[in-house]
Amino acid sequence: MSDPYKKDSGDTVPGEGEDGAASLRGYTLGLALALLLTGASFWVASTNLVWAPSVPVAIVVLAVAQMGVHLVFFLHVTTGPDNTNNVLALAFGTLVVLLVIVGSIWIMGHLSHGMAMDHAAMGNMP
Amino acid sequence: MSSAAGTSSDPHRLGHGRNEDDNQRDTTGHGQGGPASKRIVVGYGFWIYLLSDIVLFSAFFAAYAVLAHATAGGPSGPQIFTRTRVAVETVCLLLSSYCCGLASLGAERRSQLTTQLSLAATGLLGAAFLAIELSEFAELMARGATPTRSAFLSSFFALVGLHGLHVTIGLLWLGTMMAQTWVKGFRPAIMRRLLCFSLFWHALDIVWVGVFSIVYLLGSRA
Amino acid sequence: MLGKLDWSAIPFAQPIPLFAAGLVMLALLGAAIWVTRRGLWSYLWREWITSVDHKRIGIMYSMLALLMLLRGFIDAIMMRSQQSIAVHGAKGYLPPEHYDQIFSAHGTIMIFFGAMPFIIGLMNFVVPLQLGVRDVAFPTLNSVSFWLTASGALLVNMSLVIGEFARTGWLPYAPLSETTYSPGVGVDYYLWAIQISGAGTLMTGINLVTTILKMRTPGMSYMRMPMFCWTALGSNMLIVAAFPILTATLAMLTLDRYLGFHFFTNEAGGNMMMFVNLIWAWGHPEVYILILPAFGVFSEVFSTFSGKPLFGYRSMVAATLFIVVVSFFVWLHHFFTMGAGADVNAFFGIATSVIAVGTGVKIYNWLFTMVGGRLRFPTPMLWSLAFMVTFVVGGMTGVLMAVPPADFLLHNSMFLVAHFHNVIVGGVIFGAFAGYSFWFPKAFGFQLDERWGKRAFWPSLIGFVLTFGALYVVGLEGMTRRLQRTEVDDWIPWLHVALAGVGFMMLGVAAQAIQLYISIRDRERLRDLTGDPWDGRSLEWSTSSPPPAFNFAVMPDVRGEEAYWGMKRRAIEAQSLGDEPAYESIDMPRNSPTGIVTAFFATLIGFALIWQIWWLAILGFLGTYATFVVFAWRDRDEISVPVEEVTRIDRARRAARARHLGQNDEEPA
Amino acid sequence: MAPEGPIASADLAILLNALAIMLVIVVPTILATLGVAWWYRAGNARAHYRPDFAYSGRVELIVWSIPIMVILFLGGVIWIGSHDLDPGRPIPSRQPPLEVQVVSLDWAWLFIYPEQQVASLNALALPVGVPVHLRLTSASVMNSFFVPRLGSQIYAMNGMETQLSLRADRAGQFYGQSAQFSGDGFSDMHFAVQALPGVGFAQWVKAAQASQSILDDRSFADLGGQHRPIEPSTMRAPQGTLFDAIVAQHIAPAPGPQLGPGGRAQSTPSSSGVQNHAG
Repeated sequence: MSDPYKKDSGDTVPGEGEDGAASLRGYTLGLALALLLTGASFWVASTNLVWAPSVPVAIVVLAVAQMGVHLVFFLHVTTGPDNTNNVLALAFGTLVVLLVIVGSIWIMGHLSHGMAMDHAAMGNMP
Repeated sequence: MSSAAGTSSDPHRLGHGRNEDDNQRDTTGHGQGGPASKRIVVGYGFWIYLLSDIVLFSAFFAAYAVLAHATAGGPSGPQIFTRTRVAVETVCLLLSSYCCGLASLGAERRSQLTTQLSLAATGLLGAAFLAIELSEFAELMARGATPTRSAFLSSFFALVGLHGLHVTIGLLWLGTMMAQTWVKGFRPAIMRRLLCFSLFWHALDIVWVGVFSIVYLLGSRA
Repeated sequence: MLGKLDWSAIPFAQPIPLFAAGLVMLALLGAAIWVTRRGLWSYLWREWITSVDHKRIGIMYSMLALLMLLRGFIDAIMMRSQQSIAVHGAKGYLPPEHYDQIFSAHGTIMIFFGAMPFIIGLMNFVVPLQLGVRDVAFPTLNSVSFWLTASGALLVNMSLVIGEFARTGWLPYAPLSETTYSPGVGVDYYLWAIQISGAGTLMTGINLVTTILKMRTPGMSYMRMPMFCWTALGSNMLIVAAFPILTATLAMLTLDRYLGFHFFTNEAGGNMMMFVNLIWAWGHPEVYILILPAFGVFSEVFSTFSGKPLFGYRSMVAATLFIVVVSFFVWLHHFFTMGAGADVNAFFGIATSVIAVGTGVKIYNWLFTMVGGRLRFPTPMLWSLAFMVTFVVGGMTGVLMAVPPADFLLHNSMFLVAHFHNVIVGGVIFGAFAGYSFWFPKAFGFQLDERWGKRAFWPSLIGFVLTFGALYVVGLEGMTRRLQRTEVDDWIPWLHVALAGVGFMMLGVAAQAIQLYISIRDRERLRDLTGDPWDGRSLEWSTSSPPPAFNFAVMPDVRGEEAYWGMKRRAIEAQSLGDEPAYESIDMPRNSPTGIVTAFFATLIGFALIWQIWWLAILGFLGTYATFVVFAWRDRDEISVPVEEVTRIDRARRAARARHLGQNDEEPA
Repeated sequence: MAPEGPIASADLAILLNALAIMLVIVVPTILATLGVAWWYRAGNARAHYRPDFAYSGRVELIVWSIPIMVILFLGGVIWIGSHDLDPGRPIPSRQPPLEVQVVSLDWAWLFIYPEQQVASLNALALPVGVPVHLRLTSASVMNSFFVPRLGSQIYAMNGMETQLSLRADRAGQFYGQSAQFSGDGFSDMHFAVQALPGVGFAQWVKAAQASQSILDDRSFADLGGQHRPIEPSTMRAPQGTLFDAIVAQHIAPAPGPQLGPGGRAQSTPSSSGVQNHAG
């Protein structure tokens, strides 16, 4: 149990990628991409060049892309065959996150819809 | 020991996987050769914790999404969010994450100087982020946009505050670990903790991406 | 100085809690005196309280669970008798203020401090043994988990005499649980007790998931893991994914109560249904967190006592994973009646009944495990059979309530109460008792007395059928749950039947206690010399009973499914145990008081926050932080078991096995 | 379990159908379990011991398909039933539905008949054969309106409005209650439902219109605190806006109990002090 550097072949942890993914170049590239995507998000949100109704979609897509960048370049979660456990865990986690958020929005949206409430009155409640 | 019926009638191997030769270990290699090394065990355990932490955030995100329009006549998102400040916060956090990566590289080379300097930079940028966030909170409260004003503000302060709380705890951890690294050197336990910390710090970025996209960018639109 | 706390917090005017508390105090005092006179404090501290051994921690979890099950059962007796008495205008002996606390405490204690610790205890004890490893992934964290659970249990029980417990049901639905409608400290006790123990549970989940995925003996591939390990994996994945939702929901309620936030309030746009929505997003997976390990126990028991491998192993694995995923798609069935539209109701209703496919598959696989077997019927097998027969009924009523129009009649009725007791008692508790009697000899080195085991089983089963059968009927007649008194004549006979059932269960509980006493008294007669009393099939039976601290002198080499069964077969064929392995010294994690110290501060924090004694809470946080720093600073975290000792211990085990092998050609070594 | 209206009948029919479908599977399973356990007991020399019987493709197919078939069928029942018996769905009828507004209080039920301009407390009178359209809300915590013999229950929540359609097909007196625990006075939240023939209902309305007491903002405020038990009564309700005012939260929700000594919540006992119960 006390042999910390015994490499179990074919097994990695997030945070330490195979063959030097955790390099200065990797981090720098990750930072550049993250900044780029962040900038894009802020730009999309404030410009008028993008068709307004599609802005939320664009922001969500950019956010997902940036999360992916973080996962790959900072957390080094790659899809190599030896990384199955990490990715499976991530997939399960993502599924639950999506279920909680989307499920809640759907259920609660349906609830207030079914209530046929006066939303204007609700919003301006004292 | 397996009967003929046991294998021949089970072409898709739905029953017990009998008659497996030792070299025919079909599943992925994890742990096949015995328990994984401690570094992998710790890293994986922490990864699982991070996923659970993200589920924690997801509940707050869900609450925010549902309550975002329940302003009860109080201020709404577009009235209180300023994008410039959020952009500065984001840059702080991203740079902080980058420094944290540099610290990992320094630790891998066993360089006390690089590691400590990078960690200090990580902490300072994190503290800057926190300071901006707190000033935002203070300003909002001064304008009457307190968490007790409406369900929308409750969910906003709770979600963003929870992220801030994580950053705060991260800073406490960071300080403690810098002292420890200084005193104890790069022994295996410390290296494992550095790994966990960097995972934690990077994961906070991912959450923040969700926060600024959903709360600030989407929320500041009318 | 002391926040809201003063002498009036102690209910001097109420005889029942005061008397109960006095009794508990006396029992604790007696135990303390006994321990002191035997000079056992240092033994307890060294071997149990600071132990990070997964076996010890598992045993302590189970002991805590047994105690809390007893406490919860006493609550049940009070509720059943109150409802039987308070009819025809009679008020009974429990006023609403008290009765409401009792049913809230009953549910809270049974789920969080009875059922959960029991199954976590079993998993803790069994999983590393079955995987052929020496401990869980994070032994010290494991100790912290246990002590935090104990801390939560302590807080709940403290509310009996200091202040009050929640009067809101075991899930404190808003806005009843908001400060406006529950200004007392009861809900706060609930919140902090559950948050503290929930943190412990989450750590257990992380710990066991990591253990199962990353710490297996060589050759133990996924498809060779015993079924119990698979269900434990499923259960812990659910813990990791679901408990944060509980933490978040209760944190929101806490913010509402302490800082005037408006998540679930009536005022300022709060949405009470959001509480119900979130709490069940945790609550339904929670049901499967409890039942999956029980399914694992039954799989082991059926296979062992049928003398056969588990039927359709792969299909069982698939069904388990299926349940894990689908259990996150069903939570709305707990609130069909909130007025969401038909599409939402139909979706979640269908998803709910789909889960029954996974469970149904399991039932049939157990059935076919018995087909062609050579069945023995010791106590664990009796509990398992009783489970199968009763659980199909519980599952059926569950699917019934997944049909929204049927649920419109049955929601919140006694039928619902009967249903979930049918599955929780008949599934989880029967499973826990099956596991308890199955692995007891492994844990302590002697078997439980079979005669008293059967005497405990039969009245429990009869009482269970009577009580919940009657509650099913009275629920169909329209009686809702949580009534402090009733006015409808048709219900009364059934309430009396339910009370009679509780009487039978009391006999069962008494017999359990006697069984434990008799077994300890006659332990020499019941001694398990071989380490394999049931002719077992998985690795825990390959080591001695009780196992040495390091479980296995050398890591077992797994060459197929049912690892130990294969070893046994080979040994019998060869009529020898094989060569003595080359022993090495073994590094084991060192004991640590981190767990109990953390729990001490956690209790302090919880108590301080309940009574709003802010300085004490800050002190508690500082103490916790200091504890972690001290823990992180230590230089030696392992001790080495010398090779001589390993050799000595394992030679003794091999000698016992060899003797057994020589004695009996039929019986495997 | 004696349905007195179309909703209850349909709910119950679905319940019993689903039960019957599953019993067809469940009863043989139970019998098979007991039978197999008995036959393969170790002492039975005639039973054939097959220690390697751990898989059979045919059995596996049956094992999966039986539950899947049952659930497929039940899934259909669920889909259709959920839509047909959606609580808010009007009951088809030539007669226009009677409108009743339901408000749950701490701890009583207030029924307002806006068209008749009357109201009643803890007593619900309905005309036989006429569909009733209920709009429900709560002036305090959450409750669930439930008359078992008329069918579907539904939550009543403050700041929200739910809907329910019911019909009583026979005259009689039924038991109604809250099915969602709502505090210390929860056990008092039962009420009598009187299904009256048309003439009887008209008389009831007339009597209520002649009532001395009146329901308006002020008398409603008196009802707002915590009371138990409350005797059934009727009153005039000329002001038609009360229900909407409660839903829109123009009337503040009930104040709840006070904090007593020792950190214990203390509800103020009934103001009426009458021991009578509506059951």
